[in-house]
Amino acid sequence: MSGWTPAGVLGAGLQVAMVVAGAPLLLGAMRQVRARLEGRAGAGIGQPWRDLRKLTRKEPIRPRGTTEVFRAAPVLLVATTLVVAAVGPFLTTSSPLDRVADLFAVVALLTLGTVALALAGLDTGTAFGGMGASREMTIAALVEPTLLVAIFALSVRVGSTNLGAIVTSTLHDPGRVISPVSLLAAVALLVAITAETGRLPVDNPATHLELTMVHEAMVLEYAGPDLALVELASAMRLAVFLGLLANLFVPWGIATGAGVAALLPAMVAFAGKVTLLGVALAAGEVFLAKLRLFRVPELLAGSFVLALLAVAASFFLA
Amino acid sequence: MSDTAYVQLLDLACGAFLLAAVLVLWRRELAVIVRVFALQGLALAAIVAVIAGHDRSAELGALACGILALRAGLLPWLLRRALAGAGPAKETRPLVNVAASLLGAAVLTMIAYAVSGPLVTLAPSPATHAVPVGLTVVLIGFFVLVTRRRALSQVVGFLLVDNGITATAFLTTAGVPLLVELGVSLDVLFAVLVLQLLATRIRDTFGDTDLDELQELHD
Amino acid sequence: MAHPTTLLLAAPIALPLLGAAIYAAAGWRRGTAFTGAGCAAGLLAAGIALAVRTSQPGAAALTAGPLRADALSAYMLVAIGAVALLATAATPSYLRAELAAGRASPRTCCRHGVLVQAFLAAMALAVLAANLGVLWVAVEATTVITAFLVGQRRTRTALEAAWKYVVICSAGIALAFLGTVLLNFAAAHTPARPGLDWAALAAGATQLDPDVTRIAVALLVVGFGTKAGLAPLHAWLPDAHSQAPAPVSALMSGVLLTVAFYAVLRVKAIADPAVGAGFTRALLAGIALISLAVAASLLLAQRDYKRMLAYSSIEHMGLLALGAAAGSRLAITAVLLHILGHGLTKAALFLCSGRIQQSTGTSLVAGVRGLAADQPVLATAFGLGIAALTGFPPFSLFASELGIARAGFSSGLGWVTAAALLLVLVIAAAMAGHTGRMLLGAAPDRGPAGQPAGAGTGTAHRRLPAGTAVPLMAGLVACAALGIAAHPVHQLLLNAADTLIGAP
Amino acid sequence: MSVAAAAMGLAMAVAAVAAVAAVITPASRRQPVVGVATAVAGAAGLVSGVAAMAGSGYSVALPWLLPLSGLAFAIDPLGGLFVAVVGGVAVVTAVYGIGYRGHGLGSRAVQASFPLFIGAMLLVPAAASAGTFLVCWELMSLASLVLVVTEHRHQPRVAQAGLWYAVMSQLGLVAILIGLLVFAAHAPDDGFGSLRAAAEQLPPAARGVVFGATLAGFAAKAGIVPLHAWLPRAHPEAPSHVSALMSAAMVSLGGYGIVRVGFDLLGDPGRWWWLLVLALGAGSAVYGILQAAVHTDLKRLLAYSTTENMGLVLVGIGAAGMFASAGARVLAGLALAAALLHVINHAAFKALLFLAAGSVLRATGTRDLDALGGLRSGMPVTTALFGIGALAASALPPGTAFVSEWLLLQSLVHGLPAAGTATAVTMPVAVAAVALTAGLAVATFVKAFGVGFLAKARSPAAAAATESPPTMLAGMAAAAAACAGLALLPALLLPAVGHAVAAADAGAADPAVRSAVSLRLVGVAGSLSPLLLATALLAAAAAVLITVRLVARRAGRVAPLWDCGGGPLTARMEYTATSFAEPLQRVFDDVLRPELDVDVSHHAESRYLVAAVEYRRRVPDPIEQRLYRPVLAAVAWWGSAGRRLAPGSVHRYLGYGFYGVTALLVVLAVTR
Repeated sequence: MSGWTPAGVLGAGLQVAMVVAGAPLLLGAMRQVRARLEGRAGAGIGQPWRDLRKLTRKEPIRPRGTTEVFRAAPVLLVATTLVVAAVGPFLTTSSPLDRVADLFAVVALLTLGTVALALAGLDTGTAFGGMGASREMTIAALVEPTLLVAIFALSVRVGSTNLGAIVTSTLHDPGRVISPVSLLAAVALLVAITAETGRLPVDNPATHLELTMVHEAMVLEYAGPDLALVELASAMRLAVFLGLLANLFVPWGIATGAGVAALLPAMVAFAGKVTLLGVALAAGEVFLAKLRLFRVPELLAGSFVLALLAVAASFFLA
Repeated sequence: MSDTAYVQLLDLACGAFLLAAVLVLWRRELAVIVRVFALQGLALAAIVAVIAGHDRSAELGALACGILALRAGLLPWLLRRALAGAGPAKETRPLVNVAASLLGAAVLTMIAYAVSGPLVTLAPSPATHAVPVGLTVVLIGFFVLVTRRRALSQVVGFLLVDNGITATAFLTTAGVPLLVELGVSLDVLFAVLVLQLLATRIRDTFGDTDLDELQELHD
Repeated sequence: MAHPTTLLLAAPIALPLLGAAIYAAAGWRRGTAFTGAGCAAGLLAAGIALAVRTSQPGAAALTAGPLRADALSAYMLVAIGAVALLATAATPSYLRAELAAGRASPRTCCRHGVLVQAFLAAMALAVLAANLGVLWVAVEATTVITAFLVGQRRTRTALEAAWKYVVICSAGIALAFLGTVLLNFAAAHTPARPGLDWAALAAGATQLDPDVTRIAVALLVVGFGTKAGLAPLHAWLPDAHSQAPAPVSALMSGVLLTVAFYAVLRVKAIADPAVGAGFTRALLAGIALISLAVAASLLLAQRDYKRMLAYSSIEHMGLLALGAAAGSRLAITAVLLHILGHGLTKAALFLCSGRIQQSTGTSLVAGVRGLAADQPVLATAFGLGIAALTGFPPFSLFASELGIARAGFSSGLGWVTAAALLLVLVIAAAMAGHTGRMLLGAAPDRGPAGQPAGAGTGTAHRRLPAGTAVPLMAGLVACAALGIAAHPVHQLLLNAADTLIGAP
Repeated sequence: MSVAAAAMGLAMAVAAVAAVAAVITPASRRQPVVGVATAVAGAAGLVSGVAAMAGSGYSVALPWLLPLSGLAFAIDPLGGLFVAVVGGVAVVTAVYGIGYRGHGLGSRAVQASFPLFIGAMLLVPAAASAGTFLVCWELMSLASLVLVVTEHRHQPRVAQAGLWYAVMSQLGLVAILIGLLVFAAHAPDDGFGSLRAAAEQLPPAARGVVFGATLAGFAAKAGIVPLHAWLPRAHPEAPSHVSALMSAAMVSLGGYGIVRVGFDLLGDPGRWWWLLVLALGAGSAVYGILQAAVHTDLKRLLAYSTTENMGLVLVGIGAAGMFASAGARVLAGLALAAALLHVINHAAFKALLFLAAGSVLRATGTRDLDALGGLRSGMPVTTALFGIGALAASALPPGTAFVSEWLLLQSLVHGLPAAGTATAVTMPVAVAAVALTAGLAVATFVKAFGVGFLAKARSPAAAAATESPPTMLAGMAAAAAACAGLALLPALLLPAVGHAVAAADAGAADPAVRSAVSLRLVGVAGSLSPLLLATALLAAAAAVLITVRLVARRAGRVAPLWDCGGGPLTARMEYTATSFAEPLQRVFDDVLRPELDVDVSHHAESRYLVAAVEYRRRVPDPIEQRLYRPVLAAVAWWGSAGRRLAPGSVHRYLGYGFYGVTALLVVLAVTR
């Protein structure tokens, strides 16, 4: 599966392109669904792209007293997500960077992005930045056990934590999808992902109320192109996480062989699945209210227990 | 000297020897204690003389006279000289009251008899049968050391222990080699001289020789 | 009896007596100050000569009248000589400071010289005695001699210490004499009739009547244990050592305790064939554990650093008893090495503590602050000494304690050794705590003339005089050298251990 | 004379020369001379270690040294690995020490014990008999004790820390001594060779005592809970390059001891013992990093992080032991390789972090993160180097610890099918513990780096901080280079680690096939290429920069921070380390039991007007509260009760003798 096959390279390129282009549209679609459910007209699916274009034309601002960390954070955030997009099993399982396509590495890369943003928040030296960073790091620290134990559950049957291997083995053995292990792991991962990407009920992406904001507090000082990068990155992270969740549990449609032809249907399948998942998430969020920050650990503890049960199930029931 | 006379005389001397030790426990006046100690020295010399007579050895006879001179003459004289300078010649209330002391002496006697069982069985002879008396006097001497407050009564206690050991030595093997016996007596004499000198110094610095007040050096 | 052997045997006793005579005649003057050290050096030289003579094959032991020297007594003479040399070499500078402070007069210094030399003569006699009775007489003589040394400072506490020292030691030693008498009785009823002679007793030990010998050995071990600072009658040691002048404490800790333990070892050599090794093993192990427990209990909340060193002597004697209880060849060699190592270190430490008491005026741990900042050389010596005592490597105490522990574990005394090691740990922690409080921290503010403004009325100046510094450092360096490569002494140790184990 | 022996001999000689030089050379030139000499000794040690790992061993006996037991040295790849770690860290800290002018550092005693400390540590892994091991172990403790109390004149706390350190290391020594000597009692002599031979017929009780005692001793030295109390006390008080040496090199010798006794000498002490090691490791990892997350003293934070990393090493060793006793040798080799690689990685980044902390302490005079901040402007190089160290310590991809933690997770993850139900329960819990530790580590080092170095200075000392002298920076740079090398090219190191694992005869000869760039695990499907990951990251970042440069062409400008219109923001409004860790502390407050007190002082006129609010928070070590306090109270009671033994009355003293002798006589009479 390793090595630089033409299909693999093309697949990776297409993946990156789709994620970069599609993520803001996915975000727009989710906001549109939400608006419609709340009886509002909504700003249309293309609104995020329009915001990005507006922001890139604005003047880049460098707040006084901040260091290179503040300027480098958005670039690093986007870069990590791009690498994950190139590596992940979204369109094809034979990605060129197979030796990097390890689930622990992917999770750690995304955590690296979060760390960069938290450091930028601290670097501003304002109360908002510090508060956001502190809360973000607390949540990230508590999410980590759930993510890794869920991966442990997925990898037990496959015998490897390599992304390609997990997806291909799920393809070959469709029965496994509805087994308790996968269901428990899927729910645990879903909760972890909502925490990681700052969606309701953990963090409300739409508000700037200092009592509740976590992700927004860190990026308060960004403006112009930097803010555009940060917005793009958070959209791409959401897309990547949903893509991972989709393909790890519902991998049909992904291109497995070396043939270029299989890429087109894979793109359609990938876009459909991610959009469907995004819309479902948005619809779910309408009925949810944001949890108090110190109730979040209980939610994460619950998801951790689910992941642990998944592992136990994978051992005792296998 | 016929055997029966030898045994009777020996038992008489040992009886007197033990009685003197018990009397030291009983009486409280220092002057009386010193006189009783002199009596015990006499009894010890008698024991040695009887054994000397029985074994017909002139050397033991000479030793008996030496012991008489040292333990009945010189040491009591030294103690009286120290006593002369002393204030109240009465032993204040000892740590263990007299009745309990006597009961203790009884218990110690039983222990001495139990312990000296194997000694007697090793070489059963009239002299070794009297060995428990020696051990009892050693234990009583040690008991006096532990319970009496006055400096001089502690010195008497130490001398009782020494008398008991010397008696045991003579009753078991007719005495240790002469050189050792001389050395021991010299050491005991020096020890008493030192203790007597220290006692007078304590009386000068502390007022009286109640040893229970000597508690400045503690942890 | 060839003339040279009698001369060689008599020398260790005659030389100190000669020194005593010189002090008695000439008094304590600049000229005669170092004769004491000369006599001690002579004693050491005689010890070494005897060691060489006895280690030649064939001439296992030299006898001349009441005196007898074999490898063990030669080794003990070397140990006595070394410690005595340290103590007497430091005495002149110590007494000079005492004279300056007005706590001593030339007459007391002269008496100090006489009594110390008499003490050394008695100790040499004890070690060379062929007869158990003569050994007893010599040990009792030391009690009488050192009584006035302990009470030399004429303070109330010194007097109290002297009285307790004489009474407790005499009572304890009397028990040993009772033991000697009973042993003589048991010996009288054997075919060989050895009397009280060591060699004959050891040779004919198998015929001794076991029951009588058991009582005799028990009394001898407890009796001589008193003078060795072992458990039941140990309480005189802290009082005597904390009140005696520093060189005398060094001598008592390094020489007196060691010679008393030498007597216990000789008794064990007789007891094992007669009664079987089990009896002395149980007795010595019990005494060792009690001594260690007492030392640990009293060191934890100790407030006086001289008493701290005294209790540490009780601890190390307990360790020696544990090694003797193990009884194997490795154990006895480790015990003998520990005797020399402990003697040197404890002598150096007591000289240090004497100097600290003179310069800070108090012997309380709380009274001494920031010594490392105030008097660096003295503090380094004291710190290294305490490190040696608590068993840190470069010093020989580590090697010997390791040997004792190994022997303990391999001779079936596993649990006892483990308990002992834990008690040693508690003691090490306590001593580290006290020493840390004394040495570390900021320097105390000094008065204008360099006198400490601390609690006591310190008299000596901060700079350490060479007279004290050289013996201190010599003691510690010797102990470290012994701990790194005890090559020359190693062979002597093995011969001495063989004389005790009775191996060929 | 093999390369390893020659290099080790050279190291010892140069260390001795350095020690002598420290005493002789005058104060002005003492630190450079000793620093250079010690660096050469460290380099020689490094060469000797690497040569030993490559297989050139030696075995030398010196019976005439150390009376009664003699010394014996022999090196094998396992020992070589630790010698190399010690050597490497020694080079870095020695170079750093040249320019480091702390209080009392120039004194002869301290400068002499620095090379002795390194010499003793180089000898510990090379010891080949129980006596030699104990001697080198004690010399190491003695030298490090002198170094810990270097600055005793300036802070009263240093003497206290020194006492804790001395007592705990002696406790550890007694435990190891009992373990090894009980083992040596069942063998003809105390050489490791005869110990190995006697291991089979060791009775199970003795086997348990040996492993239990040595585990306690080595765990105490490795700072494993519950015997870790000395580590967060001694390391902050020691001079920084000494605490770097202790945290990076000395602490890992605890791990070495467990591997040497558990795998090599004793064979297999039994699955339940390895489960205990794993549990202790996991417990220490979580507990250590939890304490580090809430502490604001920088060096104390790093000390607790050492407990965490040694906990992870023990998790690896415990897992390896369980797999080996269950027969899965490939997995055992992988787990042990992960543990040993983590020892090396931890040595690199912990040395760097402590040296950087020392540089901060030298410049600002304080270790309290709440009082630091804004150091990037005054100390750019130290900030960058601390950043590299923090990245490495927080186990994120391009960092060093990520590689070993990834290897550890792989071994735990694939361990499930291998062994019985016991492992089936422990593996997921272990993975969870490692994961929580990784998460909290990220939070801790974001706090340490972000709060400590970025934003505005919160105290005049931090504002006036100036960069450290070049030798200190050189030392730190060398450590940072080592971190980077280990992060990007671990594959070069794995064959050597494989030899060490084989030497401990725990697992397969070589746990990972490796091409120049990536690791592919043998017998277990899993591969990772840190180099490829880093290059992909750089390429993506470059692409993003270029697109931003193309799209946004307007010139930037500097603007003040958003202050909600309430006047200029001051440094007091920043988030400090205490506030950063407050959410974490609230989440784990039943474990940490923090002591908070808030007292509000009102205006005189009316209770409704608040004059000042004072908030104090102290997070005591709960294990100390519950375990050490009662023990210390009991010992104090024993001490005060003990004093009643010597009340001063001569009658009491004679009474001891009298009753003792009578009791003895009665016993003799009764047991005839």
